Amino acid sequence: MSEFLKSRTLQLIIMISAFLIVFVPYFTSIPELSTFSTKLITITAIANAFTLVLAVYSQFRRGINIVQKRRRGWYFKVWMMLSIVLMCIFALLGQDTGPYHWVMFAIINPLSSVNYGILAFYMASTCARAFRARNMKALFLLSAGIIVLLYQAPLTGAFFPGIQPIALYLNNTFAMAAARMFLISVTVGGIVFGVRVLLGQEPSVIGVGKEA
Amino acid sequence: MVDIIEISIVAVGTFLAMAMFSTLYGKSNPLYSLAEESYLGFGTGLTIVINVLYIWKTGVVNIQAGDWILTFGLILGLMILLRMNKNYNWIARLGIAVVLGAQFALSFRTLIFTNFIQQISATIVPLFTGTGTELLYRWTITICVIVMLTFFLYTTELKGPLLWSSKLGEYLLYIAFGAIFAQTFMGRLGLFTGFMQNYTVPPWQTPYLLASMIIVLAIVIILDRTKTIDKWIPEE
Amino acid sequence: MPSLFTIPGIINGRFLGLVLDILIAISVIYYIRSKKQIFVRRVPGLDAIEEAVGRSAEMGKPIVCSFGIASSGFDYWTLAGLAIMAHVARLSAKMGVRLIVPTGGSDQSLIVRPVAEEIVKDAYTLEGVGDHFNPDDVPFLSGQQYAYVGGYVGILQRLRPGSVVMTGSHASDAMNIAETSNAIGAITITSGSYLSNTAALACASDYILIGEEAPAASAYLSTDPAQRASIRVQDIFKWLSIGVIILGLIAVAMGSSLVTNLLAT
Amino acid sequence: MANNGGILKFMAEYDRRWIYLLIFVVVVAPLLQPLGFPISVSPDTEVYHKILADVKPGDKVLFTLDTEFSGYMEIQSGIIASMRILLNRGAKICVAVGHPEATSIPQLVFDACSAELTAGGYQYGRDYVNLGYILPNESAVAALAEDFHSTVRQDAKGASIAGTFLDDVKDWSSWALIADFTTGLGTAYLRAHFALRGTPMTVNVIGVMSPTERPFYDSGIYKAILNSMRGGAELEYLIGHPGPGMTAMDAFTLGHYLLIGFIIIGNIGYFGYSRRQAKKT
Repeated sequence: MSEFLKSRTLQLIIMISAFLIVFVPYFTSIPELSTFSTKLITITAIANAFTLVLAVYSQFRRGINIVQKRRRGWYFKVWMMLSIVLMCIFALLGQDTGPYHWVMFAIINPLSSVNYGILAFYMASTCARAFRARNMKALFLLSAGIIVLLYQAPLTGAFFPGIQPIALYLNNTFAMAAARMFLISVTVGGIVFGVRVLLGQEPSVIGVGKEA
Repeated sequence: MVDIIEISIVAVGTFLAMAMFSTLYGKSNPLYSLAEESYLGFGTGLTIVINVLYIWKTGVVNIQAGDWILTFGLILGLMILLRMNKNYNWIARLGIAVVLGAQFALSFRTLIFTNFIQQISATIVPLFTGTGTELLYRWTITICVIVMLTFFLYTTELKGPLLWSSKLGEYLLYIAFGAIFAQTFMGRLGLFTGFMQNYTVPPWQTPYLLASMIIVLAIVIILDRTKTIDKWIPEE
Repeated sequence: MPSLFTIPGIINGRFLGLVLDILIAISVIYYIRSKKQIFVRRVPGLDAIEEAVGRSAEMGKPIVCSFGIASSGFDYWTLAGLAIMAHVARLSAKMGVRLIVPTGGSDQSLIVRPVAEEIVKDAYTLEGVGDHFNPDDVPFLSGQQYAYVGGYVGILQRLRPGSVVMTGSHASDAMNIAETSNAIGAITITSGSYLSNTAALACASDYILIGEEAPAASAYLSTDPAQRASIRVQDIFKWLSIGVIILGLIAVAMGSSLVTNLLAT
Repeated sequence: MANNGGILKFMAEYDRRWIYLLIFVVVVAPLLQPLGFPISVSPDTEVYHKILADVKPGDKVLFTLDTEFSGYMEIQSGIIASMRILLNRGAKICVAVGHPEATSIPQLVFDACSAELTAGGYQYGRDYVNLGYILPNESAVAALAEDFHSTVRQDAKGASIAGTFLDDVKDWSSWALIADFTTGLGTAYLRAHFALRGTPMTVNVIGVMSPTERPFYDSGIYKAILNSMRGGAELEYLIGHPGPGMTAMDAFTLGHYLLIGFIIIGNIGYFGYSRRQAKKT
């Protein structure tokens, strides 16, 4: 019995049943089926929220590991773990004012913004150092890029309205077509990959691989 | 009048933000580690808080209101947590199987419409009636989509017209990449500009911003010159 | 929209999507089952990779190859990245080039990492140089994306590899790595997993595997019938889209909206 | 110059920290001392403005913030201007959030629009509600689209939503509009489970997403698309209420010109120096 419970067959049966319960009612209009499927969807939404515990657990495990071995900079890890706990305590004290609100606006919000804002620098430096018209293709890329960049600077359009139609043409035809083509091909790829998982061809996805 | 709490928010916020920017100096330094670990810690804390609230509001509150079937959501969630335990790993896999199955169903039943059928359908437009601009747009899109698709065929030998078409497709793709790259840069620049604006409007915050910039830069340069810059940073 | 395939109370007319989904599933099963070896074209990127490994061997420099940050574990792009990495590992084992595989970048990457290490080890063993494998050459840099980038860039600057092959599920971190790789004069071969990334990488790399070229390369290298079957099915659906578009255009030009109506069912 | 190449060599190989410094200067300077460059309005923004301005009084609008806080920095102009338009139209607004960091945003938006809230006589509960974090994953969004009230019973602060205007919301069909503001978190789910079924939907995307979302606008799934901070500024211009977007446009312009400058300098350096060096060896 326990062998069966641990077997891949059971996992696949469960996965395919869940799949069918959610998939089939969408194409039918039988209210009982839809209600059942909506319930399962809500159930998985709740279950999904639990997965964050796994991420927190792995963060704590690595942090504690570094602290125990007194590796260089271990006190930063102590601070990191302490701040996780602090944030949870602050939340209990109230969320509109007080320390929770303070942490939100003094730490989380600015650092979140920097985390992505910094990409502007990396991108600019890549452009400056790596964007060379090495060959014909690169020349095409650069020319189109410069036209759209010029258009995106709001001032250009005000003084030189002729840039707008050209840039919009590039954006709404070439770029849009490429995006559409990517969508078509990647979507089929994604569904095919899903079918492979449902067929049990990609065991590593559910976690049957060599992981601990 | 600006109160002390608001000032502390701006002062600490700008300092930590600049500490994070200090990675641009090209070397890891303790200030960056401080900012990074703080974001990691408090950010994770926030995620925990908000997700617990979500589980509470969607799970527990609904169960109390009589929707007992949602208890399975909590059970399933707890099952997934057993992934951390080597002996009971298999229970977690059953939970993950349910979640994955439902997820695939949700995406299969909709993606095929939004990303496939409707995209094809939107490409089918009259190519011979319309204004000059309309026709230019339509012809370009149609040719681009078809020709670019041939560039992505892998189980057919490329020869004859197919080879030409795929070559042309590659060049057209590069034009598209130029435009797409420019839009991507617009996004990144917008993120940074928005961030800076947050600390320059209203203007009373600007001195704190500039002071933080100078202090952080000074500390980093001093650490670099005294060769102590990597003394305290955590090793992974 | 009124549909041809509606049975009130039972079937609600989202017919075409259902048919296509089922069609995809059936053809995947068919091609996996069929014993015939499916032809997959060799993408030019593989030649570029082989040349890059060869050049590194000539210069006596190491090669750096990564499979992405795997932020959603074993997904489509990561699996493709791993297959290409396996290829690079075998080539470098054969030519005696030191291979470095930086791992990490997300919490999920912890699950992928041991598999990657195993792949590299296997590649060395298969080429008969199993004792050359050094676990320190598959370093774990960090679970955080940008700390990972920092470590990656550090490796590039210290070791000055002859070439960098960066495939799989890299995200915004890819730009940084490509730039550094370019700056140190390494041959840079990349693949982008999403559009805006690919666009930016296209100019920053010496060679780029665009979009699905990476999974196609992986299928070409693999003997796994499931991978080849996937590529085949994807191709069939690409042909199908081209066909339907052309048919639809002709129909519209002739004043008939038959194809458009069919697509709306 | 001892090393041959001089200025060309510098152009090809200068330290990247110069680039970083220049970006800082070019972005911060015009924010401190606005130059007031004129701007032009793109057709996308005009369509977006029209769709929002066509909302009827009493229409229920689902206002979703699928963004980390960093994304809010980029599209706050669009968020606030859209909220202004909707409030002026007398729409009933339900705010929902798709990322933990975004939970602090609704209050900022309502604060920024306090004048419109008072002018319209808006009352919390009767006319607008903040549901908080209810869009964590695809399943959650799908459940909301299929059966609203069995998923949500409380607002962001834990108060019951019974008795609010949400009482007669049943499923996807109850919404007159979904105004989504996104860095790409839940937009695909809203699109698949609401817009595909027929709920009108507009998006305000960060620039990175702009190319990838355009096919959905072109194929009619989105009614309108607003691009990045630039679109937000244009929207502010159209409603005649300058805000964060328009003040940032000078920096935006200069940032773009700077990048073009970098590319040109880099290429001069490449052809004038690097390529010749490479040919010599």
